[in-house]
Formats: sequence, C-alpha cells, structure tokens
Amino acid sequence: MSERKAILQVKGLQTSFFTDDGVIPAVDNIDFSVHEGEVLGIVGESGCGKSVTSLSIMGLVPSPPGKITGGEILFGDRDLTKLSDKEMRKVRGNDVAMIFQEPMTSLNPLFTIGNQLMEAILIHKKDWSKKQAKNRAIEMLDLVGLPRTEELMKDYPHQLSGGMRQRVMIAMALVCDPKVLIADEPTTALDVTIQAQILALMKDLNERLNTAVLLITHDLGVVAETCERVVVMYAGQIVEEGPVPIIFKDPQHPYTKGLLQSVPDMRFKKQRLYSIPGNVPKPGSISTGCRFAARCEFAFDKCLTENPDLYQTSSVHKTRCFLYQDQEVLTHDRTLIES
Amino acid sequence: MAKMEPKSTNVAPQSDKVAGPWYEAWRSFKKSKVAVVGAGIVLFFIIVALIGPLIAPQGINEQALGNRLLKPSGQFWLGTDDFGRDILSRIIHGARISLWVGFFSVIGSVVVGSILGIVAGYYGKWIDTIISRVFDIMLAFPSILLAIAVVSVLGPSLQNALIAIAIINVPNFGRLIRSKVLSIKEEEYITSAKAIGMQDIRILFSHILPNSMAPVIVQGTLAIATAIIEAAALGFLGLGAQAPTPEWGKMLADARVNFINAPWTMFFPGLAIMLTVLGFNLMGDGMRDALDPRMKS
Amino acid sequence: ACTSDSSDGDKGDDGESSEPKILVFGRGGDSVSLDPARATDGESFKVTQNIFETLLNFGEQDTTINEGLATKWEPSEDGLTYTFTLREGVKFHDGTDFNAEAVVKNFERWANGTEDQFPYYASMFGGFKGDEGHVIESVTAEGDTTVVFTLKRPQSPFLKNIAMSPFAIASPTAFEASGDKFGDNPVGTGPFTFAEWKKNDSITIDKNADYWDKDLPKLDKVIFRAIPDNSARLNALSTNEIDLADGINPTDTKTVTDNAKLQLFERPSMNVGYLGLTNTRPPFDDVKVRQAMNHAIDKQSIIDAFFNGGAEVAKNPMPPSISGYNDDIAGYEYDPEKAKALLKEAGLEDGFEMELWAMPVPRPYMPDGTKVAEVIQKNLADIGIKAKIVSYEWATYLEKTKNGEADAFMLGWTGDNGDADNFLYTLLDKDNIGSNNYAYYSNDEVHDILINAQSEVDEDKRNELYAQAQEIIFEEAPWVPLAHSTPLLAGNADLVNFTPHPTGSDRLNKVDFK
Amino acid sequence: MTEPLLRVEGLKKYFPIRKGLLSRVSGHVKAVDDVSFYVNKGETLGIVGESGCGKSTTGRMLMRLLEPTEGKVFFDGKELTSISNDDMRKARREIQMVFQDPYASLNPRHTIEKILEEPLIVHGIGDSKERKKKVRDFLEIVGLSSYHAKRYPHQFSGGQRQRIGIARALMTNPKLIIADEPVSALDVSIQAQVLNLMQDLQKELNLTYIFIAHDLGVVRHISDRVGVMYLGKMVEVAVSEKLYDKPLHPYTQALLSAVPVPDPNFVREQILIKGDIPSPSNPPSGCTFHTRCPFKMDVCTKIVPKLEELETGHSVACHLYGEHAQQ
Amino acid sequence: MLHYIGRRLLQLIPVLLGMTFVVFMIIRAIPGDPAQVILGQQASESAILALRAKLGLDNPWYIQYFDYLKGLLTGDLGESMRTMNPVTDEIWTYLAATFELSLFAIVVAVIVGVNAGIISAWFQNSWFDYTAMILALVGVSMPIFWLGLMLQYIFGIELGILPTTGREEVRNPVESMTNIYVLDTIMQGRFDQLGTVLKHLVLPGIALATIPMAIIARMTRSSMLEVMRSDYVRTARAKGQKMFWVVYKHALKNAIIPVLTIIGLQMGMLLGGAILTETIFGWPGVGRYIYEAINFRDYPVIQSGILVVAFIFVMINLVIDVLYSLIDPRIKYD
Ligand SMILES: Nc1ncnc2c1ncn2[C@@H]1O[C@H](COP(=O)(O)OP(=O)(O)OP(=O)(O)O)[C@@H](O)[C@H]1O
Ligand SMILES: Nc1ncnc2c1ncn2[C@@H]1O[C@H](COP(=O)(O)OP(=O)(O)OP(=O)(O)O)[C@@H](O)[C@H]1O
Ligand SMILES: [Mg+2]
Ligand SMILES: [Mg+2]
Repeated sequence: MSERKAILQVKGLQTSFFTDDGVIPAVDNIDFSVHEGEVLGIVGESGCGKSVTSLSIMGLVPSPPGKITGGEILFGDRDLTKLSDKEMRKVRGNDVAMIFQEPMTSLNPLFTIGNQLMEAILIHKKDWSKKQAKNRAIEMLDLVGLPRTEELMKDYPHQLSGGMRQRVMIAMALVCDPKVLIADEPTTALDVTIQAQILALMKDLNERLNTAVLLITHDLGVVAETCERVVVMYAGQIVEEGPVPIIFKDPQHPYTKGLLQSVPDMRFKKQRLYSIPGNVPKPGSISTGCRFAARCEFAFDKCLTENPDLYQTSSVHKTRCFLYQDQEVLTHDRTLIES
Repeated sequence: MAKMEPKSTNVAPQSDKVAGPWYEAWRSFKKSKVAVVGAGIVLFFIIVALIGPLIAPQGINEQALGNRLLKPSGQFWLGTDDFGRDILSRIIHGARISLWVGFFSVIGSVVVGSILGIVAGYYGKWIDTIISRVFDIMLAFPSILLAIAVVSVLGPSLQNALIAIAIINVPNFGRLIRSKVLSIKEEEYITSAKAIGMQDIRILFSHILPNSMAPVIVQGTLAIATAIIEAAALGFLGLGAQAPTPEWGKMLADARVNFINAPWTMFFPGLAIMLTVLGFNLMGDGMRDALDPRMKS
Repeated sequence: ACTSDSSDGDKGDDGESSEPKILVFGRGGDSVSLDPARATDGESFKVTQNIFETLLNFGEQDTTINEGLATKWEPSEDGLTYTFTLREGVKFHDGTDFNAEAVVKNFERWANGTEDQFPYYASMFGGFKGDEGHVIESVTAEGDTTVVFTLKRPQSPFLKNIAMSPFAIASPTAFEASGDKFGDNPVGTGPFTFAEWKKNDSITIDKNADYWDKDLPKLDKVIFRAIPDNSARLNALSTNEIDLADGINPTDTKTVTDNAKLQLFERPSMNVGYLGLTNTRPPFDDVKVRQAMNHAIDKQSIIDAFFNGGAEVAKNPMPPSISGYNDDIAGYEYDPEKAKALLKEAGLEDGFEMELWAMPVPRPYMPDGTKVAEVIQKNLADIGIKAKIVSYEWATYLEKTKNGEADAFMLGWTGDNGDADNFLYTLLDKDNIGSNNYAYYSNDEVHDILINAQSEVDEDKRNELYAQAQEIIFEEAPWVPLAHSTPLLAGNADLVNFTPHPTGSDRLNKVDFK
Repeated sequence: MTEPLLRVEGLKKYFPIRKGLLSRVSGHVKAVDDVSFYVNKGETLGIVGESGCGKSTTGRMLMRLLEPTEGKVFFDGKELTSISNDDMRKARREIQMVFQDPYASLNPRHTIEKILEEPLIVHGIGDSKERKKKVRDFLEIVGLSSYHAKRYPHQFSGGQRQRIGIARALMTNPKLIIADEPVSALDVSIQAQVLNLMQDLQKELNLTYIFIAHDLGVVRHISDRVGVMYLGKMVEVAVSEKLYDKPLHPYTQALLSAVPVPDPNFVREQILIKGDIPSPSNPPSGCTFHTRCPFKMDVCTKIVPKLEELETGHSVACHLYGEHAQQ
Repeated sequence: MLHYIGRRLLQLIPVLLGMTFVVFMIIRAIPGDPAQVILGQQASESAILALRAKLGLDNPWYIQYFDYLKGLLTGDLGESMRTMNPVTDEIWTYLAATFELSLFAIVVAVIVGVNAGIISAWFQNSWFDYTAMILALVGVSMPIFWLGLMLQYIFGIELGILPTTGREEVRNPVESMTNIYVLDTIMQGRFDQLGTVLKHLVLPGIALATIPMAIIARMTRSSMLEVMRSDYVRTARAKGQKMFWVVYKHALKNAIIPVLTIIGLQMGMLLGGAILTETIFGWPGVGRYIYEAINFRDYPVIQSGILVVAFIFVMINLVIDVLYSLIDPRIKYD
C-alpha cells in the first residue's frame, strides 16, 4: 500500500479565521497525504475542521475572514498555497475536483444541468467545441448511472431528486479526469437507501477511473465501508491516522476509542452506550495542553500543559497522545488498557 | 447519573453577566463602526434638540430686518435669513421638530401597523384578506400624493403632517409584522409552546411579539429617517409646519426665493436634514446587522 | 390648415433674415383655455391677448380706452347706444373677413351662452339674454363696418368692459365649426397665430404674416413656457433658456439688476394687497380694534423686506392709478402706541389671541404671504396681540375665508378693467358678502353711494362719489390695506419695446430684439 | 391484554394542494395514510423511515398539533381526537414532545429558567417559588447545573440544548414523550450522552416513549418495538430484535442492508434498491413500494397490502406473506 | 403563464376599485370648491353656482361616484373640470414625459447601482466598497428636493453647463409624435435635438436616479454577498471558473431577483411620486399633473390620474413577476 505514490501532500497546514471575536485556528498544523487511486477518509465531529481542510486544498477558504497562515499543500511538486490565482484556477476542477455536502444547493438553480456541465468542461478544454463538450457531458452523465441523459441536459436542478443531483455533481467533478476528488460529506443530506447508491457509485468510479478520493464524513460506518485509510480529526488537529482495518480494530487515541464505542450498532443492542463526557471545545478557546484532555479519562498532568505531537506508532499508524509518546509507555499502557 | 457529564463545561465564560440576545445585539452593534457613527450623529441631534434653546446663539423669531440675508460670518455662523434671523439658531431649534415628527409618526405607524399586522397574521382568514387588501390599496398610491391628500383633508400643520406620514407608513409596518407573525408561527419553538399546552394569546404575547420586535425596531429606525424627509417634503410644499416654526423643510421652502442671491439660506437646512437622516440610516443599518443573525458574516 | 402660415419658424430657411426672432416667455403656469371668452385665468389671457384682438384696447400701460378693431366709437347722450366703426381690411387667421357681422356673431354667441361657459360675460354685462340684469339690449350690424350696441340702462364702465380680453373677437367660422373645442384651436385676428400647445409645458404662437398692421409683429414666434417655480424661472432666464420671465421675486431684483445680460420690468400696479378683518367676528366687530390693527402694522418695512421696495403703501382699497382714487386720505400711520391706546379703549388692553391667515401661494399683489404674515405677527405681538399663523391650501383658503371662518386673512385683488367699481363695489359692498366681500363689511351708506356711481355717466361726479365712499371705508377700517405692489418681470437685455400691462396680459406685437 | 397507553387507529393526514384562481384543492399530499399502532405503558416504540415518509406528521397528530384528516387516537382510555381544543390543550400536560432541532425549538429570547417554567405556569402548577425550585431540580436531573438557569439558549452547545428540551418535556410529569429525531442534529459522541440520559429517565420516571428517527442503529438501541414507515404507511412493526434479525418487508430488508456498519470486517449482503422515493402527492397504486421492490408481483401494483400480524409481535404489510403469497 | 397574468389582472380589480373609492372619498373630504378654484378668486358667485351645476357637483356623492364608475367601465376616465378635455387625452402627454424621465433615471440607477453593488460585494471591505456604500447611504439620506436645487445651483447657475428646466430647447422644439422626445428625435433623425433633449434629461434624471441608485446598490451588494456565500458559487469556483464569470454569470443571475423587486418598486415610485422633482425642474409630468389637479380640485383628473398611476405601478410589478419566471425556472405560474 505504501508504495503507491503520494499525489497530494498536506504539510503543517494552518488555516485561521480572523473574526471579530478573535482568531480561530480552524485547522492547526495538520499533515497527511493522499495516495494515487486510494480512498482516504477524514472523520471527526462537527466543527473540527474537515471542511476547512478541504477548502484549503482547493484554495477556496472564504476570505476574508479565512486565511491559510502556514504550511504547504503539495500537488506533485507544486505548492498549491503559493500558486497565483490564475494558476490555481487551472488546478481546480482539472487536477483536483470537489463535491459538496448539499446536492440541493451546490448546483446553480438558474442554469441547466447541461450548461453547468459543459461550463466545467470548457473552462479547462479551451480548444473543445461545444459539440465535443456536450458529448463528453452526456458521456459522464451515463457514467454516473443517470437515465435519459439527453433530456437531462436540458433540465434544471430543481427538477431532479437529491440523489440525481449528487450524481450530477459527481459527473461534473469528474469531467476533466481529476487526479484527486474531494468529497465533503457527499451523502449526509441523503437518505440511507440513496446514500448506499451514491457510495457504491463512488467506490465503483474510484476503481474504474483510478481517481484518488478524499472522503470527508462524520459517519464511521461510511468510513469502514468505503475507505482504505482514515484520518481522525479533533478540534482542528489530526489525532490519529492509519489504515481503516487497524484503526477500527485497534484504535489508539482515547477520542477515537470513545467515538467507536459511542456509535450504536444496528447489529446488536448494547445495554448502555459509551459516551465521551463533555463537549467539543470551541475552536479558539483552547489554550495549552492536549485538546482532548478535558474529556479524556486517561488524562494526566502533562496532558493539561503540553500538546502532544503526532507520534508514529507503527509504519502506517500515527497517534497524537502522550500515552504513545514512546514505545515503553505504549506497551505499558496497552497492558493497562487491556486489563 | 453524575457520570453522564462531568461538571466541566466549555460553554460560555462563567461570568455572572447574563448575555441575553439584546445584550449580544448591543455588543455587535457597538462593534460596527458605521452603526456607532450613525448613533453618534443621532445622539448629537437629540442632544441638540434637547438643549437647543440653551446653546442657540440667537432666538428663533427675533426679526431684525436690517440684518437680512447676511452671509455666514463670525457673528452669524450660517448666515441670516430674509427676516434677519440667525439660521444656525433656527436649525438648532428645527432639530427638535424634525426628531419629534420622525419619532412620533413612526410610533404611530408602528402601533397601528402592528395591531393590524398581528390581527391579520394571527387570525388569518377573511380578516387577513380584508386587511391585506387595504394595505395593497394604500401601497398602490404614490405615497407622497397620499400624504398630500391627507394633509389637504386635515389642513396643513405640523401635527397633521405627522398624522399623514404615520398613515402612509402603516401598511409597511402592517405587512412587516404580518409576515413576521406568519413566519414565526411556523417556528419550532411555537410548535413546542403549543406542545406544552400553551394558550394562543399567551403564545402571541410571550413568543411571537417579542420575536418580531427586532425587525420592527430596525424598520422603525429606518422609517424615522424617511419620515423626517417626508415631513420636510411636506414642509417644502407648504403643507407641513407653518410659519414661523423653524422646520427644516419649511426653512428650505422659504429660502427658495433667495436661491440665487443667498444660497446659504437653502444649503444649511438641507444639510441638516441630510445629516440627521444619514444618522438614522446608519444606525438602522447597524442595528439590522446586529439584530439579524443572517446578516452576520 | 392655416392658409396664412408662411413663417415656418425654425425649419424654413428664408433667405435674408438669418435667425428667426423667437421670444420665450416664462411664466408660472399653463393656460387653461385659449378661448378668451371662456377663460378666467390670467395665464390664458396672456396668450389670447396676442392671438385675438378686442374692439377697443387699453392704453399701453394704463386702462384708458384706445382704438382696437374699432377705430371709432360714439356713445349716445343718454349712454344707451354706442356706435362702433370697425377697422377695414382685417382678416381672421383662417382667412375669413373680420366685419360687423362677425362682431355680432361673437356677441350673440356669448349672450346665448350660460354662466359656466362665459363667466366673464355674465359678470361684466349682468347675465345673459333674457336675464333681468342683462345690460345689452341688442348688438346690430349696420353695413360691413358699423356695429351698434343698445343698452337697457347706462353702464359707466361699458367701454372698459369692451376692452377686456375676454371680449376679443373670434372667427365665427372657426368657433361654429369647433364648438367646445375652440379653446384648443383658437382663431382670431391678432398679430400671432396659434401654432402648438404642449400641455403644462409650452404654447407656441407664430407671426401672423397677414396682420393688418404690416409693420407688426416684430417677432417671428413667441413661446409661452410654464415654469411653476419662481426661482426656477429666474434660473432659466439667467441660463438663457427663456427670454422673459414674469413673477420675479422682489428679492431677486438685485440679482437681475446686477446681471448685465438682464433687465428688469415693472408692471404698473393695478392691485391691492390687504389684511382683511372679518367684521362680524369679535373682536373685529369693534371698529376700535380694527383701527388698532391698522396702526399696529408697519407696512413700510414689509414693503422694504418682501416687496423689495417695489410697492406703494396702501391706504385705500384701490390703487392710485385708478380714477376716483382719494388721495386726501391720510392713512393710518404706523404707531404701536396709538394702537395700544385704541385697544385699551376697546377694553382689550391685555391684547387677545387670534388667528392670522396667510395665503399659501404667491400672488401678484402679495409675493410671499406667509413671510409678510410673519412680520405682521411680530407687529401684533408688539401691541400684545397673539397671532397664530394659519395657512390652508389655496382652494381651502378661499372657501374658508369666504365662509367667514378667519379672524384676519391676507388677500388681494387685481383690477379687471381698471374701474373703481371693480374694486370698491366688488370687494366691500354688502351685495357681495359671501362672494368677494370676504371681510363681511356691510354699510348701507357706502352701498347707496356705490350703486349710484354704477350708472353715473359723468366722470367727475362718479369720482366724487367714490371719494366719499373711500372716506367712510377709511374711518370704518374693514381691512388693513397693505400695499399696491408692482409685479416684476425680467428679461433679456436685448429685449426692446416690451411694455408690461397693468392687467397682466401683455401685447407682444411691438416687442423686438435689439 | 391490558389496554395500551396509546392506541392509534386508521390515522390519516392529507394536506391539500391548492391551485388556480379560487385556490381549488387540486390534489392531496398523502403524508400519512391509514396508520394504526399502539404503545404500551413504559415501553419505547421506535418509528423509522426515510425523509418525508410521514414520521413527524404522525408524531404531531398524536398531540393534535396537526388535526388528523381521519382516524382516532386513544390515550389512557380517552379519545383525544374528539375532545375540545381546550381539553386537548390541558391533556398535553400528559403528553410531551422533544424536537429534532434543539435550537429552533427554544425561544431565543427567553432564559432557560423561563423556558422551563412556562409549562408549569401554563398548567397552573405550583407557585412561583416552587416552580423555580422545580426548574433547578430538573436542570440537575438532565445533567446541567442550576447556574445555567439564567442563560439563553444560544449560550449552550447542541447536546446541552437537547437536555433543556428534554427537561422542558419532563416539567409537567407527563406519561408519554414523543421524541421526533431528538438526536439527529447531534454529533456521535454527544448523541450517546443524550440517548443514555433518555434511557435513564425512562427507568427512573417510568416514561413511555415514541422515538422517531431515521438512524436505524439509534432506534434499535433505544426501542422495544420498532415500526417502519414508507410513504405515509406503516409497512412493518415488530419487537426490535425480530425486526433487525429477521426483517420481512422487502423495504425493511433494503433499508437495513443500506446502513453502513462501523466495522470494516463486516461483510453484509447489500440489497441496493433502485430509484428515489415517489412523491406522496402522487403515490404509486397498490403497494406504494412496488416501484422499487425487487420482489414485485402483479398483485402489488393493484392491491394495497394490509398490515397483518404474521407472528406475535411482528406485523408486516406485504403481499409476499399474505394470501397472494402463492402467486 | 397567460393564465397567471389573467389571474393577476383579475385580482387587481378589487384593489383598483377600492382605490377609486378611497380617492373619491378623500378628495371630497378636502375642503375647497372646485368651481371656485377653477374660475379663480375673482369669480362671481353666480358663475360659481352655474359651474357647480354643470360639473354635477350638486348631485349626492354616491351618484357622482356611480357616474364615475359607469364611465370607467366604458373606458372613460372623465373630463378635466378645468380644461374640459378628456383625461384620457391629456394624461398621455404627461405620462410620456414622466415615462421618459423615469426610464432615464432608472436606467442610470440600474447600471450604476447594480455594478457598484456587484463590485462592492466582490471586493468586500475594500476602499471601493467603503466609498460606494457610504455614498449610497448618503444617497438614500438625500432629501430629493434639496438635491435637485443643489444640482441646479451648481450645474445650471454656477457652472452654467446644463439646462435647469424643461424637456427641450424651446426655441428649437421637438415635434412630438409619441411625446417621448428621445424616441421622437431619433425617429425624425433630428440628432441635434436629441443632444439637447438628453442634456435636459441629465439634471432631473440624476436627481431622480440618486435614491433608487443608492437603494439598488445596497440591495445588490447584500444580495450578492449572500449569493457569493452560497454553495453553487463555491461549486463554480471549484470548477476553476474565472472570478469575473463566477460573479457576473453565476452570482449575478441569482442575486438580481430581489434587486428586480426593488427596481420595480422604485420605477413605480418614480412614475407616481416625482412631484417634487417635476416641480423643481419644470418637467411637465404626471406627478405634477395630479398635484396641480389636487390644488385645483379637479376631481376627475385626480381620480383617474391616481388610478392610472396605480395601475401602471401594479403592472410594473406584474412585469417584474413575469421576469422572475423567465430568470428562475423554479418559478412557475399556473
Ligand atoms: N467563515 C468562517 N468564519 C469563521 N469561522 C469559520 C468559518 N468557517 C469555518 N469556521 C470555523 O472553522 C471551524 C471548522 O469548520 P469546518 O467547517 O471545517 O468544520 P467541519 O469539520 O467541516 O464540520 P461539519 O461536520 O459541521 O461540516 C469551525 O469550528 C468554525 O468555527
Ligand atoms: N404543512 C404541510 N403541507 C403540505 N405537505 C406537508 C406539510 N407537512 C408535511 N408535508 C408533507 O408530508 C410528507 C410527510 O412529512 P413529514 O414531515 O411527516 O416527514 P418525516 O418522515 O418526518 O420526514 P423527515 O425525516 O424529513 O423529518 C412530506 O412529503 C411533506 O412534504
Ligand atoms: Mg463541513
Ligand atoms: Mg420529520
């Protein structure tokens, strides 16, 4: 797995919002990379910075008040944070494409599906004729499994159901064969049966077109089912990263553990759910120490004063917790936990 | 059960200060430069209106026909009018009149408009139809013509101008409140109030009204601005305040005959109107941003 | 279809005279009708005066009788018949001839009309055919050029009436053809022909090339333009958008005189502006109070400030230019002390409260009613009378004052035909209470004198009667006469031969550009 | 069998669609179409189904926040659907509701104290002092502190607001609580807190719940029995173990198989059903699910299947199990 | 669509009927006798009585109202009491004048206002944004009569570069066909006149345009800001679209819908409410026509004038609503 080349590398990314109530470091020093053809998941609770991360990659952080304040985003050997506006426009939609959570509002209600799809093509394929673009658009609509594609081109978004719109969004993202597709909670607004359709489609396309997918979600079930690797975020930071089977089987960070246990499983009934006490801290309200310390049952003095690094706990697994600061502690703690 | 949640909460600072919605609004209002400037202007004119007679360099009706139409100078900062009266002093006194008309006409339209709007919005059915139609009819009139007609019926005077302005603004507030009531009626907390078994009247007064106040206050502030202009326009047409009241619009109208040879007699009253109105507009804008969370960025 | 329309103004390039001479006359309002017989407003007469002509004309700047379409006129001894000899070779603009027949037809048209059609005819000649008060027995043509008027009883201002704009002679062919619409397409004999009317904006009249006086008119075209606002009108004048403007604010005198490109015209005064005291309302039912009011008001400073000196202090209800004016009356001098004393005599030494009504619109006799009211208010305050200025819209104002609802009201009058009767009888006779006697002044002695004067044909005897009446009115002080104003006009400095007429309707046939 | 706490018979809600000049009724949205079920005292009935299938409408009709078009609701032996509005208002003391959006359901201009005190005032319970005390007590019960009383809703996190919503529902000591998606707006970790709280309260106060949700995991966790709705109809009702282990209705089967399970090693047999939910204003004839059903038979397009009890505690509305099964 | 328009027109009937009644009652409540004002201050009593009788003012009010309505049914707006001309004939010239001026003003206001709003929203918090928005606020706070006078003073009198009154160079008058002079001069190929006609439009046009311009700018800005935050704008940017097209294609089309409402309202306002501007600039428009009719108590003109203005106002709103459905496919009227 690791021999696959990383095509997108996020290094020490920091994105902050400069608001009237002070500076909010929505994304604080995160590192991860997306490999060719893989599906990487990002999970975390609401407000932990998932969307801001993806918008930072696209260079679409609403500004003002948002601003990338540090780090780099390498696509190939180019740092996207350093690109000019014009160069960045060539990357968007062409090299890196994105679909959003709300299929209802992500399409412009006043233009036809065809118009919007062809626009996406013609922006990057300047030498294409309208006809070519149209054919390509129809081809893409077919690809995502939509019926009667010719007529669909003339339809307006409101004439489509949520699931169909999300398919259109996917088609639109894929028209220019991007290397990376960022999907920010693409199914949250959809019903389960439709969600299942869309996820199946994305997985299928990922396999067929070999497009790397960065799938953002808060549903651990979706991650388990769709992703190869996962990044767990908490309050603007990555707290754990690794392959999905390992993380689900052997979560290391107390937050990840808590998260996994607190999800009610449909397959069997627990008497009582585990619950992580307290609330997610508001970004900007954290001063020092580990951000999870206040809710952590393993927290000790150091956790309150120092923020742990992201420790490499195996070749593929990283955790931001003092419990894993070094192997000794690690083994010590393992026994402690398992007992 | 204690296990469920540790005492530590990350919610809001533990200060005893109760940060209610009005307080929050006040805080964001304070942050807006525009709003503060606006409030400053308004406050300035209010103070001028209150203590006007104390600070005015001259009386308002002291005619000195020997001093007619003097240019602005050290003695008469803004010059004199064709009775030899000090324009600055008259403008200072005029603040009182304009603010008075602005405030009370708007209060009048808010009260009447709210009652009609609530009745229409809350009870619906044919009452709503009738009231809404009446509003439609009133709104289809060019408002200044309606005001002129009303003043013509009542006779030109400041008080009647005030009434006319109040009348033409009633449908604006009526509609606003009605739509507010209609939309708040659909809010979940109204359903939840019903779900606890609350009576309709109580829902109206304890939930719907207080929650429709914010836009009314904003609209009211902006309406004061318009009302001041409308009063001045009526004064300008000779249908508002009567001589020798130093109403700004009337001063402007009186100054028109001296348009060419004494432009200052016209310039300053107009400037006063514009500044006051600007103040209210700025303030209203700021309040809208503060009170309407949708507008917050 | 004007057959005589040769001077096609701007478009035609008529060789020699390179630039057509166009006069743009800016005024306060649009005309209502261009049928002079129907019109009642000055703005209409301003135009009809130049399209039509009357049998007799007023003097250039007075109300003496001069020849018009009639070259000779002879009253009989008993004052019951008038014989007019008509000018020859005059044609209407539609090409038809002007003759005795035409004159008769015009008078028949009016005499057979109704009050709402021809109000001036009714009020000047006492009604219509068949009415008891109708003065004119008959109008007959004797040949082509002689017309004989027979009256039922002598009417002293008869000739003056004949000279009034409403009694201009129109083309019978035209008014018979267009009926009620004649006012939109007027045809007369005047120096100008009607060309175009843009409602509420402008009326254009063109030079009548076939005018009987071959030297006239000098202008090729006159455009009457409505600019309601006085200052806007002056602006337009100073920016050369118009050449002549009436209704100049007295305060703008200096602006005009300072501008080398402009000149000022004064219209001889034939008006009176007054403060009426409703004689039936206490405390104005007390002559002492009325006299006190007369002494209290400083007319001279009012005139200085708001007529810019362009007016004469009034002491009588009619202007000095009118024959019969009694100059021996001293007038009430400005004397607050005396006023106070009079008030004390009336038992009102502490003053009283009253409403002072001020007209909302400028009038020729009162350029700025409310401002004058403010001065009066001040004057009254000096003798302890608290006056509140009240104003209504013009229509309301007239109705309410007419109903006697005002304590004291400002109003005025412009003479129609320059006759004393048109002032004293109309404004102060008890017959006219509820009409133009707004002050509700009623005095039987005055009434008898005025009725006598109406049928007195001897000028001197008449004047004697009017002098008497003025004496009594002075003592009784039903009003405070304020001023006889001189309305101002301003025009392009190049304008020559413009002579404003006291009646307000100016003949522009001699006007020319330098 | 003893009378259940709540029994619903043939409940319907048709929303008129108005059109034209005189706003004629040109059709109906059949939001809820002939639904019957019961809830026993002390148990939790879960109702699941996809968006727009009529869950909320059903919940609201139980309290007559919406007037049913047809059908009867019996609560504690009383027929709620026939009593006067004022009596219904008073009866709401016994039935309370918890809403999905904990923010929208709290008046932003009222303090928590005022919000919680209101039900007591409305029903004339206690004097001012007692009420204030009760407010503080209940704040503690739902895991907040009494110093929170003076604060405003916007100063709380989502989970805390939902606790306030629950506290309000509890103030009048109701017997039945209808919870309409009470945890859908919450994050996973917070959701667990609220679910636990609700379970604890149920035990302590002997409450009965109707728990509406679309998350099948959550419903299974909290419910004793579960009803599945599709397009305004109840298609299957069963004790939750039975429903999850052996779903009978093809829709239930598809629904269960569509839910992603947080276990990468779990391989489930996916039944992907095609297409979208049809519009309730124009529902398909016969069985409303036939347009998407993998086991569609001829009869399904014609005859509306009845909800029938197949075995004790397991009812299903599907022709596969009825008299037409042989076809 | 036609169905919808028909329905709207039908709904209009009670409103307009209500208006006729309200206007009728109000103007008759105004003291002052039309006959007196029409005949002038110096008129004799008998003349006034005769005119009253002729105008039917002696009839009870309900008969007068009924007669008026009867006339309306046959498309007869009555005759002016003052000029005796049919209102239908007269009002057209005034309407055309007003229409020309308001259209000019609204076009200026829309072009400047919409673009200022767009640029302000695009470069939110830039100096342009601040300046434009402060100017806009000053604009909405402007007493229009004062602005008009100031413009006259500065451009007409001090600088002397623009005419201050009227619609045309009167010495070189436009031959009116439609009475919309810009149109007339173009149709007649009189481009010299077109120049002067346009010049005459400038000052009153600016005075009239200021407030709508300011309102439109503010509305566009806030509407744009909202739209710019929307998901589909983000989608457009995510495609790699140029900001210019994102703004002028995707955002503008959505943002313009609420602005259209404002434009419609303002246009209606200009058509009926420009009395002050029309007076100051000597513009023979319909506002002044009605205002003068009020002064003269010319009942038929007031009644019908207001009715016509209200009708136009409502029609403009209808046109705007129809425009919505052209812009927004989600809006279907039937
Ligand atoms: N425009 C903004 N202005 C100010 N703060 C912002 C803005 N957008 C995001 N933030 C802050 O950044 C933080 C991270 O937001 P983000 O949208 O990335 O969260 P998320 O993980 O995507 O949450 P969700 O699951 O709710 O979508 C939030 O807590 C928010 O406070
Ligand atoms: N007031 C109403 N007028 C018309 N139709 C309505 C109304 N309320 C609900 N509906 C319709 O009734 C159907 C059922 O709505 P309901 O809110 O009960 O669904 P739900 O199952 O609660 O969905 P969700 O999971 O989205 O909350 C929907 O199709 C909805 O569009
Ligand atoms: Mg997000
Ligand atoms: Mg719901």
